[in-house]
Amino acid sequence: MLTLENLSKLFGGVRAVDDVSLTIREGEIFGLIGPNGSGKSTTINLITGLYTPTTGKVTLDGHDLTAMAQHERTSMGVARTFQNIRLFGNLTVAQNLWVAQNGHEQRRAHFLARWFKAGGEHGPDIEELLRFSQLHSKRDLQANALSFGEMRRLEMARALASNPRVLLLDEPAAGASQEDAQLLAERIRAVRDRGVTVLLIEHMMELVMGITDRIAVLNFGRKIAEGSPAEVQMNEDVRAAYLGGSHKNEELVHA
Amino acid sequence: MAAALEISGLTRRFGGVTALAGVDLSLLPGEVLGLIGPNGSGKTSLFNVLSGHYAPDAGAVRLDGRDIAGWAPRRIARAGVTRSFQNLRLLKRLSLYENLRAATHSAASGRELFWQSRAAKRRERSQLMDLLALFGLEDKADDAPGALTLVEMRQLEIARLLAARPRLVLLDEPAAGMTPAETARISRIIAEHVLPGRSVIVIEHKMPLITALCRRIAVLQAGVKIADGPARAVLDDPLVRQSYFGSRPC
Amino acid sequence: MLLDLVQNTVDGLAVGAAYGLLALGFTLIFGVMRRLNIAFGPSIMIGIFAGAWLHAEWSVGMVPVFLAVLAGAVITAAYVERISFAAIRGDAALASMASSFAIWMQLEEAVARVFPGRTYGFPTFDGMPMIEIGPVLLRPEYLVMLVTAAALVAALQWGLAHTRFGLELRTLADRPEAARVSGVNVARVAFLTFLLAAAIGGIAGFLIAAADGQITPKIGLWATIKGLIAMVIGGLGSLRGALIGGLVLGVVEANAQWFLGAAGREMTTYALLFLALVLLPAGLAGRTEAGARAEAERRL
Amino acid sequence: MDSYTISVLSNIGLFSFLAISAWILLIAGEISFGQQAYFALGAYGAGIATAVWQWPFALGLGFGIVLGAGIGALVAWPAMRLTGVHFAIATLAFAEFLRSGLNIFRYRREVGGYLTGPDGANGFRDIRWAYEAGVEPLGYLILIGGCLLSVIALVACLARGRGMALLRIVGEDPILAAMQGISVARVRIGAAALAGGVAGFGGGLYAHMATYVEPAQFGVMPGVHALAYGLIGGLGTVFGPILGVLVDIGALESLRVFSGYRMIVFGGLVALVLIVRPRGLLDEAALRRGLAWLRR
Repeated sequence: MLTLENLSKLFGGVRAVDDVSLTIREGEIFGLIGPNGSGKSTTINLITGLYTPTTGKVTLDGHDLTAMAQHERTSMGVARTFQNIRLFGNLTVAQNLWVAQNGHEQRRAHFLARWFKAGGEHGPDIEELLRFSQLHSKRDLQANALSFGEMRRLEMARALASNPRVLLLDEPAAGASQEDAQLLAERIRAVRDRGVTVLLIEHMMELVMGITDRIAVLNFGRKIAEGSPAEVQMNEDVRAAYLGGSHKNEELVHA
Repeated sequence: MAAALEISGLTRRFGGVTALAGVDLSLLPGEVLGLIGPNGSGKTSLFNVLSGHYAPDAGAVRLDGRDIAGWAPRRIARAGVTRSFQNLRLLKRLSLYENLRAATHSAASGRELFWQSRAAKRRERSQLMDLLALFGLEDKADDAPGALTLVEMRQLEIARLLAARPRLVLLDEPAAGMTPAETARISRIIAEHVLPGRSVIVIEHKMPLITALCRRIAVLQAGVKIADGPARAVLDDPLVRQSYFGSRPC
Repeated sequence: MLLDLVQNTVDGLAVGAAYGLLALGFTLIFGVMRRLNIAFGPSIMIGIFAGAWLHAEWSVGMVPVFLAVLAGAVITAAYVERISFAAIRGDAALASMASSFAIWMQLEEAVARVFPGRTYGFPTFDGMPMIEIGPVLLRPEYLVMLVTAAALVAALQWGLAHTRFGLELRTLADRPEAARVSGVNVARVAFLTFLLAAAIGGIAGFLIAAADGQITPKIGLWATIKGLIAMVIGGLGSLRGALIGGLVLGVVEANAQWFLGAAGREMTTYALLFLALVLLPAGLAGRTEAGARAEAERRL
Repeated sequence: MDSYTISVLSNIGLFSFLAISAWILLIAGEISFGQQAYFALGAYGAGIATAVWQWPFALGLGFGIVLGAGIGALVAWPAMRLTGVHFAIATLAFAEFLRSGLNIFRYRREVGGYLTGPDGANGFRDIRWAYEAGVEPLGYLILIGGCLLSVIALVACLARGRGMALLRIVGEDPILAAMQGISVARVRIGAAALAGGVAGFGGGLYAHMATYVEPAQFGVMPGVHALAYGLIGGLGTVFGPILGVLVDIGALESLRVFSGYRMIVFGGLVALVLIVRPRGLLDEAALRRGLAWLRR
């Protein structure tokens, strides 16, 4: 469904992403992990269009996204959340969702009519999304006034409001406690059950290992492993990349 | 032995988020400390407070006995504290040589603004070129840093750090984005050129670098120091492993 | 003395309302783009001259003149947006500012070529009686200014809160990166914001020109400076601040003019601007804590 | 040389002072719309010194420079913590404040039976040193050229020493500069003083060439032109702003083809250059290439 073909990104002399190919299947929860600076965030930015790849392409259901602007990709069905939450703090909770509510079918609606109406009839039902995210009682509060956990939920709800086919979650558990992570896992599963494919980027291993169907591991911009959580956990290269300290690495350091 | 750096009760909040919650940490002269912890655990915030970019909300930072908490970055730098940046901070419009020279300006006299004698100029040039040569960058001295590779950029930043003749060095993820071979190279460079005679704190996620350089490790989590001690002991600590890799054995 | 003060304040509020509208235009652009459009005043000037020309050639009524002002300002703004903003990379904010200054030179010269004289007539609201509120007199043009400004601000507030365009504009001012991935067409919203700002500025320019009855090419510089001052006093990027800043500027100016004379008024205005910048960089409307934090994040 | 050529060249020389003044601040990372204020201070200061106080010319010129530099530093001191747009507006505010102040500034004294000195909006007549000393326009042009060379030499000295490097570091990354132990505030105030002094220098020379100055001459437009010169000429070397002046006054104003359309062409040119080369024609990269070529 979402495929990355030989994706590379160079910044000056730096290879942030180096020839990465991935295929994410419809309806799965796919984990993308790797140590800091391994190219995970750059990969997300390549998928959502913040960066243009140096080589390679991104396709969704066979449509080439590579040349599209960010808002066009959103209307094709790619949505994301940010590692450090980015909400429209001066807008209310409901307005945050309205803005994002522009699924593909709405594109055709008349330009002016679309713009002069705040709540669209198309796309997912705002009220339903609010209930889904347990934010219904806060719908008219300013997003700034929410608690940290509520902000995270709102950000995910906003991403869902754009009626995505794929949802990219960038470290949704950053700053969360163990219990929060448990709730988050349930929420991610619920999102998948709504028919949205999930690409999860995360540091918290427990979360990733617990809920993903498949995992790819990046290190220094390259894919070093791909498979089920169990397979990845057993992989020597992965353990080396994460834990270090294995003999293989000590040799490298002192070589 | 008196500590080179003594941090006590350091606290820094941003709005509702507490980035540092009463951190205590001390560093002996010439000691190298590895600072690890998950993303968002406050490591870089600690550096930002130490280098003066953020003023702490509470707590003290004693550098050789003087409390430097809340000093302006310029004063802290002059007191001998130098840092590198996680995503490199080079002067892109200036040459490599001028990038290095940036570290030497603060020690200069007012007259030197307008005039450096030929001899002084030559002396400075040869000193800084030696430093560049140490990293094999002397041929590119007059180029802009834009064309360098990542490792070369890091090396340039380390060279600039050394040009400032610091007593305390703060390295923020010196191996970010590097391949194992590059990581090995940069840790060798740090071991050879940065460590001797200086107190150093290194933030890094790449364990090979940490284990190669540091005999002591401290771990931050959610702004709190959860472990501090000999490297092996800290890495084997179940609490640390859990915060890093989740509770499952991995 | 006290009566003078009251009378000046009433006059000042009316003129200040027009300043507030100018500042509103500046603020909309600055809020959305984080860049300053110095050619804002000159685009309004083009509109006003278009209106004056129409009036002089065909002696049409107020409504066509008004529409001509609006059209002239909006079309010119579109030109400015294309060449000084859309064409310049997002991170080169100062280049945009300088570029819009260059376009200003063009516009002023163009007007000076087409209208070589120094001043031109502009139709006024004739036949409306002076309004007396006790001992205080209110010029009818000023009443129109006050009412229009209030209505426009109310409409703008409503639109920003209740229309899709308003929401998209606010998301762009708030979190541009998040707006992009939420499907907001940033380039188009920015362009339309430019046009909206020019339209508001055009209305302000029309009211001011109609109150004065004559115009000079200097009105471009004048509108830019007044709008800038009002915006800065109120706080960059705050709509409410822009209006407050305009009113404060108007009242201070009217009183300074009365008590200190024309040169004294000018000096007071600029001293006020300088002091506002130095003492209150966040402006009268202040800056939210979230904004301050976001700024701190951006800095390192 | 005919008198037209001399006057064009003199204008190029005088505008170069203003352009270099704005350029110095651009290097230090600040946009100033108000350098014309220091030009005006230099013109009035030097004019009063020679015409009213009957000081020798060199001393009068010196007074203009000191006035420009001093007030420049004084204004920069509170405005120092402002950056970007805020700083630009603050400079504009000060320049217009000064200009409206000059409109009511009267300081007329009797000198040799004549009343002389600034007379508010009526301007300041009879700054007659050049006339009385019998300096021909060509001689005065050479004087301007010599003074301009001294400014270029000063900038060359700064480039040889540490001054220019400090300006560029602070201009590019003030946070990094502070973390290298550099006092950003002092560098910025120093840059403002230097820029004010250079503008004051040019102003003093201008007043004695024109013999008459008035507040209206020091409006926003010359300041904006000065800024544009650096931006299109380039921020790499001090010849950038001078190139900008040459393009505008040397080519556009003097060529018949553009008569009356100068601003339209120049404005478009500036906008175009900013799109293609945001740091001007002679930017840092061009300078580096040039130096490499010279070294070869």
